[in-house]
Amino acid sequence: MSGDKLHLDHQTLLHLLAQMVRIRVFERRCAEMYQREKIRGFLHLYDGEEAIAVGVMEALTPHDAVIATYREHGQAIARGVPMTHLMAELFGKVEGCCRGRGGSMHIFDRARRFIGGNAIVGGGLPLAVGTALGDRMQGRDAVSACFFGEGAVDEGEFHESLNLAALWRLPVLFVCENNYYSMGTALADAESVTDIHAKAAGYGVASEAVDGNDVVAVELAARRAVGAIRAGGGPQLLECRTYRTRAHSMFDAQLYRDKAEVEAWKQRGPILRFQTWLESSHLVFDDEVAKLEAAAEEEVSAAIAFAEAGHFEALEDLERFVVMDEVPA
Amino acid sequence: MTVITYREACKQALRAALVADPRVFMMGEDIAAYGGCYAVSKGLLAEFGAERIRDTPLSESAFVGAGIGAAMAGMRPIVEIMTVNFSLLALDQIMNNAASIPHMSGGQFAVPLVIRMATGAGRQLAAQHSHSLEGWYAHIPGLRILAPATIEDARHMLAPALADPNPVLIFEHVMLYNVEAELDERIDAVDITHASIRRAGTDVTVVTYGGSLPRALAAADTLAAEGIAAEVIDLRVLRPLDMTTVAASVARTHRCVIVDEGWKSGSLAAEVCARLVEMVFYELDAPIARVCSAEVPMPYAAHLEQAALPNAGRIVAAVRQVVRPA
Amino acid sequence: MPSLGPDMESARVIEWLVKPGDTLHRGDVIVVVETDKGAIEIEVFEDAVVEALIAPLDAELVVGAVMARLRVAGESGTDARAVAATERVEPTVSSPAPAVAPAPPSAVIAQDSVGTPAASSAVASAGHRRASPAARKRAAGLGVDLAGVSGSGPGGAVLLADLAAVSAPRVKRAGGFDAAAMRRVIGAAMARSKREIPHYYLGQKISMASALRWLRQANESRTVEARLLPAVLLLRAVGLALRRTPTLNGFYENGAFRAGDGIHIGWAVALRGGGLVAPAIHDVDKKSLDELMTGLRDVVMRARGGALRGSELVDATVTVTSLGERGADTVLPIIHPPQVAMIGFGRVVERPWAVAGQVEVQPVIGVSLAADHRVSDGHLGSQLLADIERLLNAPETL
Amino acid sequence: MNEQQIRAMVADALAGIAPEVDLDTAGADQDLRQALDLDSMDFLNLVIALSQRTGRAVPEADYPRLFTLAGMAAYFAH
Repeated sequence: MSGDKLHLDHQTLLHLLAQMVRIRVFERRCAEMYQREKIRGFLHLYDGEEAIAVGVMEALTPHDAVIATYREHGQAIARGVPMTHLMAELFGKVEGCCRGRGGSMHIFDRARRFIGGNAIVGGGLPLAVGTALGDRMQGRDAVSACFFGEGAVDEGEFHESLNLAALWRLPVLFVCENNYYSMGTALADAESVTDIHAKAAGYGVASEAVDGNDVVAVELAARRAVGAIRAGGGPQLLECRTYRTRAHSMFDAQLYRDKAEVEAWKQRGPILRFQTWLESSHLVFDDEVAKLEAAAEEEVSAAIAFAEAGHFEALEDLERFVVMDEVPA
Repeated sequence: MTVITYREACKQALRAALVADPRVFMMGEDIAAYGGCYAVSKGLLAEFGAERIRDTPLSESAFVGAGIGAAMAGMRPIVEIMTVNFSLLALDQIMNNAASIPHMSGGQFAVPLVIRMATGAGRQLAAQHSHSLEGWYAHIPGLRILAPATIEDARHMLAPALADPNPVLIFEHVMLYNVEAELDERIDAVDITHASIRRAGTDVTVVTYGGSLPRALAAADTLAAEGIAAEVIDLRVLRPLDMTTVAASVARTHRCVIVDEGWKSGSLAAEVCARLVEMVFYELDAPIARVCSAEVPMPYAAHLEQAALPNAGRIVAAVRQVVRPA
Repeated sequence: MPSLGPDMESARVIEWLVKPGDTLHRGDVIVVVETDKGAIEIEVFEDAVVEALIAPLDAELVVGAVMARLRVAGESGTDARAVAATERVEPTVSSPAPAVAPAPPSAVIAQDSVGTPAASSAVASAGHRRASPAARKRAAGLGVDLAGVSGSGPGGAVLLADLAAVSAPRVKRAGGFDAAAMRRVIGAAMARSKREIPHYYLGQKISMASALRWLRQANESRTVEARLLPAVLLLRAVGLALRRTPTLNGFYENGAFRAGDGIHIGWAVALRGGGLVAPAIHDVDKKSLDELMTGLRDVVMRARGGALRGSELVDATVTVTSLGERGADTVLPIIHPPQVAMIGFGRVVERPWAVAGQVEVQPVIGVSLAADHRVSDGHLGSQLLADIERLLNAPETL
Repeated sequence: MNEQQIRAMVADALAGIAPEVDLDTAGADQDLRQALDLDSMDFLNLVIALSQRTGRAVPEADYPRLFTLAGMAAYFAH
């Protein structure tokens, strides 16, 4: 899986599509479960941005660390976090990956080095610098992939972290999911320079802007960047330009953007584009798409059933894990 | 017995930690080439090299966050923040990541990180370098907060702090760095769980910590000459508070004065007071009194700064009022 | 009405985008609702046919209310579903917590791990008298009424030091004591007892020579405040003896005997001016003589001061009356229902007593038992009296 | 201590023990236990109060000397 060459064989292409469809179906059912009050709190869905998580994760190994955002279901699924534990977490059940303590915005999975959804915009960037530092000081060949939205670029942490990572030439892949709106504020209303990848140059960080709705392009760019990082070239920044086609969170009247704009981006959505291309190029057989869609539906339904059947943490354990007894091995 | 400074005790602790565990490294502003704002880390760069003694940019949020990340990746970082006022630039990382991730992740991740910082007033550094905000940090579940006030604690608290799987913040009072005392070499370890009775007495319990301990002990000397036997308790650990020791003392003396360089409103002193009321209300024979800093941003001029701070005279007056009410 | 956020309670229907008979596909927007945050489109999650639109335009609907009825593909018309309410029976309005909680939260949430309030043991007998909490606690322990203590603290507050000089318990009788009402209550209870309880009576004379000698010696080395009264020995002896005859310690209720949950002796206290109360002294068999003296002094003072707690009047599992040094030499008690026994002690009198074939003059007390024949009989009652005698003859074991 | 003084002291002590009794009804040679309906607990508490007010330890054997006001005055005179 390593290297910056992409072998577009039949199975690989189907896999990319299947990963994106799994995320899309998961998110649709999340919306449904939210409206049925099975899921509460804030819920941020990933519709339209699937190509980024799927493409970047393909370029990583299990040794690498992933630091995620609060819109991280797709990042978690693409990283391999089981949907059962993910959905149970959203249901607040003890079978959830964080025993119901994290919820939608704080998904952690130690076994997959998935170090958190982070609901403080920009809060994960310093962490990624730290995991990269720790890995390098211990001689590990590992990259820390840090996802953040373009809103995080407004924060000081973005600039502090790029600087520190570059200063110490740390193995960090900064992945900016630029969906053009930080909640309801358009990029141009928040940043004086809207070409985000250009900001990296100020810190001597190599960067690239890529069509974030093209899963193959994202994967190729991620492989290039990860390859350069592993070669000792220091951090890299990948700006993936995309669009979320759903509301910011569930309770959002979307007063800040036109329906026509949303509709236009939907037509350029990563799944629609990739699937259309595969079909028109005869790269998939007739029933393969239907099969992987059915499989995704089945997987998510099973995850919902798993979450439904789960249990709530005992109240006696309310204060557990506030103070740790030991560092988990 | 050798006489050393508090600063030297801190340095010995750091050196011992760096020798003992290759996972330990330091980072912070001007700790390496400069030798540390308060010269605590002077000489460590030459001994341990730039990989383990790391100067950082003036990016508190980034280097504290990097300490958290490195701790989660298996290292045992010691992060130095020049002074507690600067730590506010990293408050997000300390609160929202270090203190929250273990619980938020359902126990999947621990954050074995030590953050040291200078605190307190007395050096005419005015309002942006002199405050005592450790009480704010003591508010946060998931953190352990230490305030070494003696040479022994300065020398020995670091090792158990590094062994703790949780984030530990160590507050070193700026007025203690030059204090000299004999280091009892028979003591080779201290706990980071208990308060300590620094002087026994029967008439009143004076509860304090950090830079106010020498003032409280001086006050106790004065009071002894008046026939008032004050028991002086050094909290040592500001979170979790060892209220068992404090409450047991107050149950014996029936009176309590709390000395805290923080502001009175919403302070650590307020917390100790509230817990005493919860725990030993029916043992109290007088209202609990507090000696805290005046509620002003710390002023520059020496006479104003001194007027704002707790001192032995104010402690003596408070104790007199509690023990022999007018 | 679907829930779109934790802070959403209701919304107003502003536009239906479908009509009955329309065929819907998953993801279609069918209705627009006006929320606090503006207009939001509601989608369907299944392919379906619209059966009926239930919510009229402009209607304000709480979360969970039925908006429309849909027939999901493959269903017959009779089990059509309501939009966004398919699994709901009772709408709950904006409940951010899970509907199912495994246990009542109070036990855990009301307490944190850092310091729990100390239990209050003080008795509020001093009104609004200024006093330190410690002085209040000690005064309550001594049975001292703070109203009579001059305070040296600020504003005349009573401090611990002020109590060191204070002497005896001082209690004021609570106002509004109604002797006639108490007499009626006693009368009713005793009439019921006589009517319902088949009493049997046993009596015995016991030498108090050993007990009083032991007590005299014990008191010699005690300060006046710490001295014991003979009544404490009687109380303790009864408490220990009842351990071996548990069917005399408890209640007769609903046609059956229920054993007491401990040996809680109601001690009959005569009130000056008439009347009688028998507050409970708890777990007599588990307390030392000193603890019993403290307890006895406490309940006697508070009984006379009208400051008994309600529970003390109903907790007793058995009652003891002692007529004291100025009473008759025998008492035939009436059981206090629903208790099943009562023990009475008369006055200690000097009587000739045969010891090893010789007649001596000894202090003698008459002890009597009234017990409920529905629960026990004279054989058991005799055993209790024998045990009391044995214990009083060996006072060092008390 | 004369009888007047002892009477005042006993009245003060009784205010805390049996506030409803009226000491004026008791003559100097009357047994207070009977005159005021004091039981053994009341009497012990009275002895405690007098002992504390006078600073005298009162052995149990001396109790009979304190049954009357006259006896008390004599007892506490020295």
